[in-house]
Amino acid sequence: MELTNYLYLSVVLFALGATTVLLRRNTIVVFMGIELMLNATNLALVTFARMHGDVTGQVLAFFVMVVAAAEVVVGLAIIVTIFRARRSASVDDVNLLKS
Amino acid sequence: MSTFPWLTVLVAWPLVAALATALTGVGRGRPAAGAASGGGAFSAGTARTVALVGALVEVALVVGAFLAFDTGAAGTHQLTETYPWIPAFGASYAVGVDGVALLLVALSAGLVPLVILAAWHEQGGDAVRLRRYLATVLVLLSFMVLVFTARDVFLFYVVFEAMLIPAYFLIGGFGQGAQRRYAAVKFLMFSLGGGLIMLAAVIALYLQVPVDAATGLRPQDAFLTDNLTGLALDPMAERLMFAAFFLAFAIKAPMFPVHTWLPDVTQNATPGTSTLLICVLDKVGTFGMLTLCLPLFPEASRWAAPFVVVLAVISILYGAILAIGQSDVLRLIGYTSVSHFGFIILGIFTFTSVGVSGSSFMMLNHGISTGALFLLAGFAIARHPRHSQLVSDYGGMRTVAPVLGGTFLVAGLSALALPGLATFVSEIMVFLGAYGRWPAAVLVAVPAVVLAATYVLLTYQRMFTGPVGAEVAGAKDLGGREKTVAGVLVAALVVLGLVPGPALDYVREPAEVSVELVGATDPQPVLGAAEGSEQ
Amino acid sequence: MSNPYVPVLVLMGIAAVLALGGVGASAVIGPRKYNRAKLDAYECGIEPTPHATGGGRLPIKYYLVAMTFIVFDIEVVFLYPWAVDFTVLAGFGLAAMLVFLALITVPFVYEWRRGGFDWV
Amino acid sequence: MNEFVAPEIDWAVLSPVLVVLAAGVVGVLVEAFVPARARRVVQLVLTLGALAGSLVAVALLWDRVLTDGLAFVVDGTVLLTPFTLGIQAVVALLALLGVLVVADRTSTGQDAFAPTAAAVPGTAYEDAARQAGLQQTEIYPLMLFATGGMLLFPATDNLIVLFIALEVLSLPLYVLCATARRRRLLSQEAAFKYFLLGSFASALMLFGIALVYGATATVSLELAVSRLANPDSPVLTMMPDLVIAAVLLISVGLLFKIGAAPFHTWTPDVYQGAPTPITAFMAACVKAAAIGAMVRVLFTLAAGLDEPLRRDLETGLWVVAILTMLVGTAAGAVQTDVKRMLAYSSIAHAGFLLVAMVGLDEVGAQAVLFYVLAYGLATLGAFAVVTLVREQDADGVVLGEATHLSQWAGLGRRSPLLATAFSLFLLSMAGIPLTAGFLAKFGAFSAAVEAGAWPLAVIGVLASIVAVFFYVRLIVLMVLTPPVEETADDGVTPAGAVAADGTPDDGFRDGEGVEDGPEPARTGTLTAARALAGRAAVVVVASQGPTAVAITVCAVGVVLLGIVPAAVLDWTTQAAAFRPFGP
Amino acid sequence: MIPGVAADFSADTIWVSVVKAVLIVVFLLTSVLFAIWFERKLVARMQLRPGPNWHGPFGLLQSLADAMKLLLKEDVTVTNADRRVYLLAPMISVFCSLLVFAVIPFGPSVTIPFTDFTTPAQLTDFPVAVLYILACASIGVYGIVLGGWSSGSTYPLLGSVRSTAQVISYELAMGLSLVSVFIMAGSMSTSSIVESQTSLWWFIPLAPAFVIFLISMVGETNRLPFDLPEAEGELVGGYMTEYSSMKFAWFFLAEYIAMLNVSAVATTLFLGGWRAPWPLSLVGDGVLNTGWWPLLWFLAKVWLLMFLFVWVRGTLLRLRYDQFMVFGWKVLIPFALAWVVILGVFQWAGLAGVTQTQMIVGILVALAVVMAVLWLWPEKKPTGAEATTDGEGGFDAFAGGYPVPPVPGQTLPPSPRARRTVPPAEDAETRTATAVDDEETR
Repeated sequence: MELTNYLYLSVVLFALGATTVLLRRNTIVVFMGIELMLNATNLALVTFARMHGDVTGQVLAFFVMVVAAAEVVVGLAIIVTIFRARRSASVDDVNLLKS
Repeated sequence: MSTFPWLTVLVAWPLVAALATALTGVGRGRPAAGAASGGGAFSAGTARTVALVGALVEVALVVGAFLAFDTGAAGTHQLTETYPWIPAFGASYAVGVDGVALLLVALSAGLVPLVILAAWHEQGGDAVRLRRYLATVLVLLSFMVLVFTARDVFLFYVVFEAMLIPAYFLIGGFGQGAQRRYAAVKFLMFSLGGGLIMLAAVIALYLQVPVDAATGLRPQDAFLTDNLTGLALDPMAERLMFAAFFLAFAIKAPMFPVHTWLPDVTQNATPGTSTLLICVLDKVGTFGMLTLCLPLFPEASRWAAPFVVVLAVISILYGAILAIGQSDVLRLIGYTSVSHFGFIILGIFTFTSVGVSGSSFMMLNHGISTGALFLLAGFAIARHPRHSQLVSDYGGMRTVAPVLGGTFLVAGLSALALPGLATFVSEIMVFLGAYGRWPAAVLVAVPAVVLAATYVLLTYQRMFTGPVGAEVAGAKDLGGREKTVAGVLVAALVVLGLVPGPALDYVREPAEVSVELVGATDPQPVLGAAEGSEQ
Repeated sequence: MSNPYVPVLVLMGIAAVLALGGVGASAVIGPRKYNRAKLDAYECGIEPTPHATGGGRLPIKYYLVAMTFIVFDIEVVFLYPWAVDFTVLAGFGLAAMLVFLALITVPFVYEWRRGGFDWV
Repeated sequence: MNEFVAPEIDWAVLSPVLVVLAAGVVGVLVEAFVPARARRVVQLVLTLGALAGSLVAVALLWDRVLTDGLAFVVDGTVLLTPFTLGIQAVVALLALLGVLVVADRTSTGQDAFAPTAAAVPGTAYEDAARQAGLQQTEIYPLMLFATGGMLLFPATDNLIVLFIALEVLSLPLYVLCATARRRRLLSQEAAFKYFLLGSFASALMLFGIALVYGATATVSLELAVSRLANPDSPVLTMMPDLVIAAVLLISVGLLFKIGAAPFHTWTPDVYQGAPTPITAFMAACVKAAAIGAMVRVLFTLAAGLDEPLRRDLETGLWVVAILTMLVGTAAGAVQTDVKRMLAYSSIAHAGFLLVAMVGLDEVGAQAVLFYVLAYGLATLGAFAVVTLVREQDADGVVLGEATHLSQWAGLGRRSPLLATAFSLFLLSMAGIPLTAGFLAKFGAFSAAVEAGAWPLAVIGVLASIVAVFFYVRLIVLMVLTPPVEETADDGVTPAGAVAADGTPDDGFRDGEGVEDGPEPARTGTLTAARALAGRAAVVVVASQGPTAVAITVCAVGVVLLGIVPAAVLDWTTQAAAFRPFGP
Repeated sequence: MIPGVAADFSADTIWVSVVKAVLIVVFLLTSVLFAIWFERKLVARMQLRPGPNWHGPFGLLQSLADAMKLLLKEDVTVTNADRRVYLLAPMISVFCSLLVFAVIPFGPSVTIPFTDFTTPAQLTDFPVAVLYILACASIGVYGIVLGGWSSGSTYPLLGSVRSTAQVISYELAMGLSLVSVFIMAGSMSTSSIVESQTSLWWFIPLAPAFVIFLISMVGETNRLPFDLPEAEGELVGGYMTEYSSMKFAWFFLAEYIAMLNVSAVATTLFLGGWRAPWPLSLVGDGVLNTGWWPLLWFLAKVWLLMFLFVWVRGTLLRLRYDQFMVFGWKVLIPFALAWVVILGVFQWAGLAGVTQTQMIVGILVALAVVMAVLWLWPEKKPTGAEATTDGEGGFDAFAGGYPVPPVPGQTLPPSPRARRTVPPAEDAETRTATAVDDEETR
């Protein structure tokens, strides 16, 4: 199958993730949007690696996975803290610091 | 030429004095703000003595500098010192004085002790505040000396801006007016605004200095005034830079239409502060025009001269007219200064040796006369139970305080340039110089003399003649301290008025130099006319 | 055939059919005699707690486990390639991996000492 | 597959980063094994030692890097240029000062951090934790990790390492933001916003990196650039246009970190919500590191891009710079909260920094380096001062920071020294001569003008005039305005006492207090928070020492840099070589 | 021929794959039916009762009957369930469990009777086969989580969360134990791993890893003594409480297939896969390793492990949840890590040309050092207690008459149950140490 299709897919996924972050209101969902972006990047990296025929891209994917994991840990911790403090997981409720 | 670093000492000494002043009575328990406890009074006493002595030493040093100065070559910078400061920016610590600068240094050094004397009982007897006030004054003095002697544009700019901070605190922190904070901020914003725009020009100017091919860097003394003069500038750029510089200076030397901060300041600051501000600090503006704008941007200066002259004339008349309308005496004096600064600027932009030297001389005279007016007005106000500044609250003070009245009259007359007083000489010179170059301007400006007479005499009449005002009936006449202050100033006015020669020796050559630098020649017939008129 | 993943797809297809088919079949065949009690959540006869799904709160411990798991899962992810190429990477690989394991162990020890694994 | 050869690693090059990160790891172990009482001291010694150590390491590397022009590990995974080293020095120094501020417990004996950040605000559990006098000493390892990331951020040629460094410096900060002792809801919210936006930005950046890899088949910046430079290289034939998108996305990531408009929206919220010492740390160090990385990446890329692309890049920088300066100054002028105001000023400074680097040349790099140092000192000092100005309830219990501008009135009377220092920092930020800020601005603007961007310089000047206005306003407030009458006995302060302890409803009340308009006095209805802001007595707590030291150092630094900067300027000039292989 | 894979699938066509796939599914379903009977019968015997013996010979058809019954049962969907997910969950479970066998080698390449077509007795294989297995297992967890969550009921929710927690915990141990196999085999392809066990089955040199794997595979499959997600006593039916009919059947099926899966994996990775056991492997220089024989060995091994499952179930009691988690995190994982390190070091030493004797000496020295250290070491407090030693201790767990949790800075009085919990790693060491120095003193 044509490799570039994977690229298109990754771009689409990335865009989806970005839109999720920007539009959705549930923090967890927003958070998932970010993860989606990261994984879309992974897809792109791996595809490029295949195109260029070297493994750098795949190695990078590994690193990205680690970073994504770390982000999950930190982010989930913060979100859970807020959720426990306010019984709500909506972005809109987090507005004490309105500028 | 002596190798003794007169100027550096002149700059450094006030700082030392300021430090000493600020530190007096520190060991002792500092009295609570607003309450003059015994210890406070005592430390206040020591503080002001220390300050006064410091200021007097400065005066002595200035005298020393005068002796070291070679009047024969007043046009060249003397007592020069040059050390690299910020090589990366091509800035160096370079000081030196020509005649004009020296006179202005003398003016600043001379006025400060008087101001200190005048401020003897100010700040509501709050020792701490008085101490800080005096210290700040001395710091300001140091800056003023430095700015007059700076021969490096960067250095000049830095001090030019840095001066604002002590001045700002003098107005806002120690002022007496109700809106002093507003005045202070207004002053600061005006000056900083001008200053920052000037900064852009300074940078631009710096980048005009050709890069050394070898190192790819600019020379380490690129900012020396001498290195910046005579650069081949693109006319447009030159005009822009000139505009920026001129704007900054015009704001500083309050000139129509950017003078509006001045009356507020004079109204709200202490007379002493106003003296320093108007009589010395603002001279930096005119001084800058003379020593930076003209030599650095000759083309642009000539190009801009007509507009400048028009503005100058406007401010002459405008200041005078508004002065007449004022009810607040300090505000009034402020407006008179606007008018006088108009004269100075007019003189500078005549590009004739007579006119330029006239306005150089006038910087000195105006300093003295206006200083006298401010301080004397201050004395009058101090005598008013409510410290009112309204002319209408006074009356007939001549009878209760004859000396005050007399001296005030003399100072006033000098403000309207009565022949025989210093200001007359300079003003007539300005007129002569201007007549050669811009006859129309002179014709328009002459009425200002009449206006001046009006506002001075009206004020005098309202405050000092007629029935004695109820509130000032119990006022005492000037005490010894105040007599000294008044006496010195009046004496200076009279002496300079009767024998202006020596002083003029200091300004003539620099004037010719700047006229030459700006590339103008004295229009012959006018000089002839000058001779004629002087007979 | 060239691509070894195709058979997996085949198996997946069959598995999916089976999974769907079974449920479908029971849905078709099975009787339908519903009543409210039958459709309620089973809680030993007491009134069911409302909305166990949305507001269903769990002990915070579970989040802790989840996060710790992520860390170690990643560790495993890095261990496998190294293990497979163990002989190739030899000394350097081993050294690097030991450092890596040490670094992973530090937070493990931290969590341990701070009671992250005590379910009391 | 057997051609694997173990790479040679030049540990010396890694040392500045390595010291800090290793200390961080040790710090975690300390948390695990050292008994609670001893922890704080141990951590403190460890942290300060590590940062000092990395400073030393930088110093030791200096000559070598200067002579060789660069030093790198494993094809540029870590790549030190003089400029990088300079940034590292600045970051390490500022971090050192930042740790001092963090460490200070002031005369109240409480540091700025929650006893247990995990406790739900306002619960009995939290109170118990507070009474038990617990403290979250994890702060120090976290700061070390963040600092490590910052040191690595500008010091790599490998884009993926760049990304990892970005995360390493961000993640601890996200956590740190959530650990405030008071106004905890605000703090958590700040962390939350910072996290969401931050990870969003870094995801964008990551995708950009992926695209660079796609376009050039390498993640080494230098290599990528050299490949871009000769368009006939085979890898490029596939999709050259990716580069544009790539540069765009990467810049977004970096711009976000330096808080440049339009990616600045997080700055005020986060700076306000985070515990003030952390804010100081962030404001100073992150900006330094991020701008360093930005210089490295953009300058290097610019060298490789062809003319039109380079044009576009510069135009983009212009737009962003102008926007940032305008936003920063305009919004800053209407703030009623000190921390918010400082946040906006830091945005404005980001704009000035961009002005400095718009030339994409060494002069710009030099200006940036000096600017970052000057700005960092001033900002850190300013926030350090903020930590000492507190509210106080009727019973004389010291509460959280008094950040509402109205509460700063007459600070000069309360503690002249503090007010002087603060004014000094503000003046420096305003760029008044004889302070570091002036020379920094001078350098920045002259760099811009030299690069032909004089309109930018002019706008910069105008912007700084506006900025001057709001700095001066604060100075007036502190020095010239008499303090507000303290009516601490009309039932509002008990509320305050509860309030500043960070119960949820306090959070909300504060929130309303925060969102109030430029003129709280004029807007009719006073919410409880405003009443609080206006009324609660203000007290200046004495520092235990560290903060005082930090403030002094900053103040002295600001003045010295302002009066005798020659040495530092020479140093920055030396350090200005930002490309390993020369332009 | 795929690089890094021993088996050769080049001859297979899509149809061959289809046939194989169908065979696998059939095999799984039938063996599940058999497994259920097997378990019930065995447990019954262990408990001295007949067990199912009515339907068919030895009651063999019992489980078939059950299956039919389940198929005919009413399909209930509780009201406050999230319908789609509720429906999806069991399918996910069964779907994932069916996939694992795709890469399990039943034997070497075999010749189809009555044809000369030879093909590996394995659906497919690729260089990351084991990774694929783990992936399927992990995704299978979703079935449980979603099932429990979507039921909209408390017990299932708790059950599902529990099971998730335990599955992921034990997955780690499992994954770590696999690492050592990869180190030895140098590949993750199942066929290659089997290939690499020609001379020696890995469970001998890698005994610790094998043990860990066995334990964690029980945890992974939610079997007794680790069947906490569906602990009848605590959670009724656990995550499948609200399920009935075929949906329930799928969960049930998935669970038994999971057992088969892990057994097959264990067989493949540690027990030499389809290879004949030692004495038999020598017969006619390995003729028993060719043709259809291997199928036999393979099934034998798998069912051996199945027997182990049942045996454990019949013997052991269910752990308490905290004991269980503590065991997973504080014992299995540290041991697994340590084992990986040790193995790595020794393998490397082997590569570096260190001889056996040297290694042994090294081991002895290391042991001596450890003993010395442990001997000099002051006896440690149990790790559990330090967790909360911050702050002043002393705390009455029943202040005010009812139990209260400790707040930070307070320590629980040591629980009387603490003795009964599985001892953490270093406790074990200390025990050995004390034993040792007892001997020395003696």
